Amino acid sequence: MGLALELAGMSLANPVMVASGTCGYGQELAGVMAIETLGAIVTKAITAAPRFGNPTPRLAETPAGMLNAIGLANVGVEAFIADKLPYLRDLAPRVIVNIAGSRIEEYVAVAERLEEATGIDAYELNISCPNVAHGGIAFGADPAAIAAVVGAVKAVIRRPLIVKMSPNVTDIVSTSRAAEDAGADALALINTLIGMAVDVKRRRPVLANITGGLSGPAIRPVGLAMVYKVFAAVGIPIIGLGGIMETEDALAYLMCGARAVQIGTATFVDPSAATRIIAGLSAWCDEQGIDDLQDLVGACHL
Amino acid sequence: MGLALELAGMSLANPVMVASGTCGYGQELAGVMAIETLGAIVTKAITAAPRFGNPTPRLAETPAGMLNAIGLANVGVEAFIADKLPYLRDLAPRVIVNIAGSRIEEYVAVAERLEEATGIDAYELNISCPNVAHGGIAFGADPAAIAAVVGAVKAVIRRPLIVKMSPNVTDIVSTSRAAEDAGADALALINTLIGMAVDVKRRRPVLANITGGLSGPAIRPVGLAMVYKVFAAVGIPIIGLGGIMETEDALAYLMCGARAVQIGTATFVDPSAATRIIAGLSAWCDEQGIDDLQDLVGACHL
Amino acid sequence: MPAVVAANRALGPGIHLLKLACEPPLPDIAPGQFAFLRPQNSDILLRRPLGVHDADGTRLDLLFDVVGRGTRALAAAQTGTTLDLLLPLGRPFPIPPPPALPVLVAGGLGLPPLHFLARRLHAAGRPFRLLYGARTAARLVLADDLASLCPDLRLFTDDGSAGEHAQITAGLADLPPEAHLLVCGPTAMMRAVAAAAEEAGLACHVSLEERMACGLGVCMGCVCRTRTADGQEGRARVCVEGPVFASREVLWDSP
Amino acid sequence: MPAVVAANRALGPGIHLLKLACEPPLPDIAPGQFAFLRPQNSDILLRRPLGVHDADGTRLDLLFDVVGRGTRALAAAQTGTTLDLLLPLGRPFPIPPPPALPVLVAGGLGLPPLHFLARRLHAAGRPFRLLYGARTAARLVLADDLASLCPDLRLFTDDGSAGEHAQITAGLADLPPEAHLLVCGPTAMMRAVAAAAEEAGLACHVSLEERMACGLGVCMGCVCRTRTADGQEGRARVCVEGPVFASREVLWDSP
Ligand SMILES: Cc1cc2nc3c(=O)[nH]c(=O)nc-3n(C[C@H](O)[C@H](O)[C@H](O)COP(=O)(O)OP(=O)(O)OC[C@H]3O[C@@H](n4cnc5c(N)ncnc54)[C@H](O)[C@@H]3O)c2cc1C
Ligand SMILES: Cc1cc2nc3c(=O)[nH]c(=O)nc-3n(C[C@H](O)[C@H](O)[C@H](O)COP(=O)(O)OP(=O)(O)OC[C@H]3O[C@@H](n4cnc5c(N)ncnc54)[C@H](O)[C@@H]3O)c2cc1C
Ligand SMILES: Cc1cc2nc3c(=O)[nH]c(=O)nc-3n(C[C@H](O)[C@H](O)[C@H](O)COP(=O)(O)O)c2cc1C
Ligand SMILES: Cc1cc2nc3c(=O)[nH]c(=O)nc-3n(C[C@H](O)[C@H](O)[C@H](O)COP(=O)(O)O)c2cc1C
Ligand code: FES
Ligand code: FES
Repeated sequence: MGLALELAGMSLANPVMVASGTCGYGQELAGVMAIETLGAIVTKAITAAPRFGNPTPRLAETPAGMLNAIGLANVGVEAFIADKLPYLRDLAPRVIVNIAGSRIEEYVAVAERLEEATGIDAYELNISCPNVAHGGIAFGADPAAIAAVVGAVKAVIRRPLIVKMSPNVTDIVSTSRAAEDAGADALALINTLIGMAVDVKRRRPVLANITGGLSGPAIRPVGLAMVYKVFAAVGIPIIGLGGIMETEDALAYLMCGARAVQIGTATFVDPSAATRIIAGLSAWCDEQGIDDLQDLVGACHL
Repeated sequence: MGLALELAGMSLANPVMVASGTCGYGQELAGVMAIETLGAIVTKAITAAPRFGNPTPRLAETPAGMLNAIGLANVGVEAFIADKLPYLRDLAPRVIVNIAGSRIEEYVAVAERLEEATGIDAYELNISCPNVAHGGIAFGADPAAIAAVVGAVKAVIRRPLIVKMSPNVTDIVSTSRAAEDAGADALALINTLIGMAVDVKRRRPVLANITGGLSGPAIRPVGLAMVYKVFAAVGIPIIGLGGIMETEDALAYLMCGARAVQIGTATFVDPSAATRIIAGLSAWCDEQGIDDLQDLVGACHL
Repeated sequence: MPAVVAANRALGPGIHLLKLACEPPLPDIAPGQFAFLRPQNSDILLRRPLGVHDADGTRLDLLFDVVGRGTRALAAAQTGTTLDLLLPLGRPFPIPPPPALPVLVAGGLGLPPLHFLARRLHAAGRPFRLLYGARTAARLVLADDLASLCPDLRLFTDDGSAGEHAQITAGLADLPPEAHLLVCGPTAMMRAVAAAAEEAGLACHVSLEERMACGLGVCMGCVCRTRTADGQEGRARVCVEGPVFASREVLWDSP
Repeated sequence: MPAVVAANRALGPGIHLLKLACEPPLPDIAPGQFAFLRPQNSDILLRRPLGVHDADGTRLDLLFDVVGRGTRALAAAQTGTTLDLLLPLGRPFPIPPPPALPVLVAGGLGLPPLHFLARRLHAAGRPFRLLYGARTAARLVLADDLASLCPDLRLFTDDGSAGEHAQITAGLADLPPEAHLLVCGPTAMMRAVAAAAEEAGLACHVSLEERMACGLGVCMGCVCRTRTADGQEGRARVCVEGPVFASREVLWDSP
């Protein structure tokens, strides 16, 4: 009912994706949600070598949010291609592989290796994971570093490149423009905010890693404000995320300027959140007499 | 019961203050909370001339938080001294006047005028209000601009100067160090995050100002992480705030490195929040056999 | 103060009557004052302002329209659950002494403070008139109740499904000069009534609505634009200087 | 699936027995599997994992200790309110076939999955032993219940206020070689039991705890350190590869 769209050269059945790190490699969700109805699946970040991630506790709940310090735990690019991609390849949703690394060379190596595999529709460059000590955040905050990593990865791929932006910056417009200028085909806003929780009884941080990434409804106002600002400043499409729990929240991101949305933490609260939101968007279009949901993108900008 | 402390040359009966913009000029709270028990009262930002502030709606609720776009509405420095200060002067809590402006000259002018008045214990420099189009955020994000405004104000005052930091920055450590190096006697962390809410039915931003400042429990993890980082990097005392609702939250800030705390949004939810927390800190010290609450400051740092 | 839900039922589409039992007994409340409340342990952070619909001893009635998260949470509050209340807040409607004739003008969910006022005037044996309008019959709740309080009740609906098929301003045409309008309803309606009152030279007070965070006058969130005594533009806080204002003090925003 | 609170009462200091009515009837659940739940419309965001204490048809019992915000919210859930459940999650305890002798070792609030297992073994007429320890008598809840399921019940408290004044590991001394330990309790206790089992050459499974966000294996939040088949260090997700692991697979963190 008017949910389909073209985004960065991909055709999507609808604008709803499940966010990196919150849907594993797709298969885990097969039993609990109708994954075939999704617009796209974004994998957990893939690095060159497998990683165990940070010590536990890696999770903490905060008011209307949660902290995670998973730290890029993943199977590594080889096992991903051998063991995880075959399942994803046969699914209806587009497959977007989230790429992370500690150095530009690692991003490039992962991208080059993934280019050799079939069944991938796009990459999402995670330049903003706050949970890795070396790399990650450094790329995500500095326009010059962003330009370098985006340019280097673009040079070795033919598939579309989404750059996932860090909200932990003074000026999201200048980091977003740096990604656009370096060749990004789309932007995903936002990754997690840096946060911390304290176990007052033990007088210690809750997370073994001390700080972690804040996600969930608590950060939605921050995500909306950033999408709103960046929409006015860049020409490439924006994928909005951060705290989307309900259909209304997805609509809010679209009205701020996002062409598509990703569902993250909501899947933990309700495994069918993404499919419920797809149905909700469709019902809303019917109710409001809207033929093409994309007509709504940026509606909040006068 | 061990709650008293010295902070930036002031002696406080306890480390609990009510935050700027959430306690008016003190008098409004007299009927609903035992203000005489507070450590300090921080006034609404004072500017040179009176200001009406932004158009309404200026408020929106978000998950575990709220947005405000008051925009420095205040009576102006002359009316403050004539009409508001006499009441504050006679109260037991320390009186901290929050100063804002659109240009360095305005900050300096307000500070100079306040120096002539009696009954003020310290100033809090609001270099981080996200709701003023010119000035405000510019000062709060740029170390050089921070150094300039802090240095200029320090040059005209004898009373202690607290600098209130913006969390909307890439590197809170470098902005905090800039304030310290320019002569700040203490830092207050954090002011509000920039956020936005959408009225999906009207397809418009909820706030007339479009974006506003996000406060409340939602931002507590961000405030704790920033206090934790800055504690390790500066020598001057830190006042922690952002989402403190309960005694435990105040303790969490102390354990991250704050010597004192401010209660903001919590007062809206429960007008007696600050007094309840003072009693709670006292009870906690008794229960844990702690003689001086200040011994706990920074306990989360190994 | 805590208050326990004694009953909570829908009177019309999305319109809820919430009956609360308060202990200790309520302080004095004057019509036009409001309660500022939230359910305990809910996922709602801030309190919501609701005009007092009726109050007596330990009984407090609130009448509200479900328009968003806050009112949805209040509508879902089950019997026996506890709400947290601050009250009475704000300044009440003035009760103009005779020979003034109070004319209560209620638009939709502007009814509560005027219902409370009508009860007080009725109890005092004061003559008064009551104009009450809504979009449609189903939303014109409690009309029988009001008829028993005020023989001079006139009803209006936008679609003519009950009462007169007219805007409520139609009811202002034939008022005597001693009429003093006391108005609560949607902003556009209040603005129209205020304009009509000014034209006719009638006294008029309106009860304004703004989003509130503190209800105590400290946050400066709820201001409205006013004309001060010396004719200057000013700002007033709806929560403490209002919600009731003389209509000539109000600077209405352009529509 | 939704589940309605049928009863919710304290059995000991901060220890709650929550009885839920589930419609449609529950799927098959094996002892050691857990429910992942949250109260609807609460200010708790994430679900909390609780081992199934008992389940039958539409009835589900959970037993838990109030340790933080989540369990506080569950303890406050009033009769008639609705919770949201995912279940059954995780891998259950193995039920070792005869001649193995199941020896259930429960420390404190590690009881629920072993209580459920005890009921199943009792119903099947299988001989088994049950060791159950807690800090103090008041926290040694449901001991009578357990005695009726298992004549071989041994009780322990740290302070000697009930049962034997000893660590639960004291109960492992005289086990026959066909004993197969099935353990749930605080990490330090499980670690000690696992070490004793290894020493004595007994089979041993433990049910681990980690903070969980998804319960589905997607977030990688709940991992524990393991020894893989080829002797390498690995990670396993407690929610899907666990919570029950062969104790020799577990790499315990240094204490
Ligand atoms: C003094 C006072 C007395 C009131 N008395 C009543 C009453 O007796 N019965 C009743 O039904 N309503 C009354 N209101 C309005 C009521 O407070 C709002 O409808 C309510 O706060 C909306 O909360 P929400 O979370 O459900 O809606 P939100 O999700 O916050 O907003 C939904 C819609 O309601 C509007 N809104 C939100 N807050 C307010 C507000 N404070 N005032 C006006 N519009 C608002 C928004 O702009 C939006 O269009 C009163 C308001 C004031 C200021
Ligand atoms: C598979 C499984 C089954 C469980 N079964 C039961 C049960 O039957 N009865 C019972 O009382 N408890 C059980 N637990 C533990 C229970 O899940 C936690 O106590 C609960 O999640 C704490 O939530 P909270 O919000 O109250 O505490 P929080 O405020 O989150 O934390 C309070 C304290 O509890 C600890 N904690 C938090 N989450 C967990 C967790 N997932 N596992 C272990 N410790 C945690 C924290 O480190 C902290 O010290 C089980 C845990 C798992 C993983
Ligand atoms: C447990 C967890 C793991 C995550 N892992 C990744 C990751 O590997 N790569 C990435 O780009 N983002 C990762 N994220 C961030 C999410 O994709 C998303 O940007 C963020 O959670 C905000 O959206 P939400 O509020 O809807 O969850 C992770 C988030 C969570 C909660
Ligand atoms: C309505 C409102 C008005 C505020 N006005 C000011 C202000 O004038 N000056 C200032 O420095 N901070 C102001 N703040 C920020 C608070 O002092 C505080 O830094 C922020 O709200 C975070 O704390 P909290 O989460 O406890 O509210 C205001 C906050 C609110 C909610
Ligand atoms: S609601 Fe805060 S000043 Fe009125
Ligand atoms: S809780 Fe998410 S992987 Fe186990």
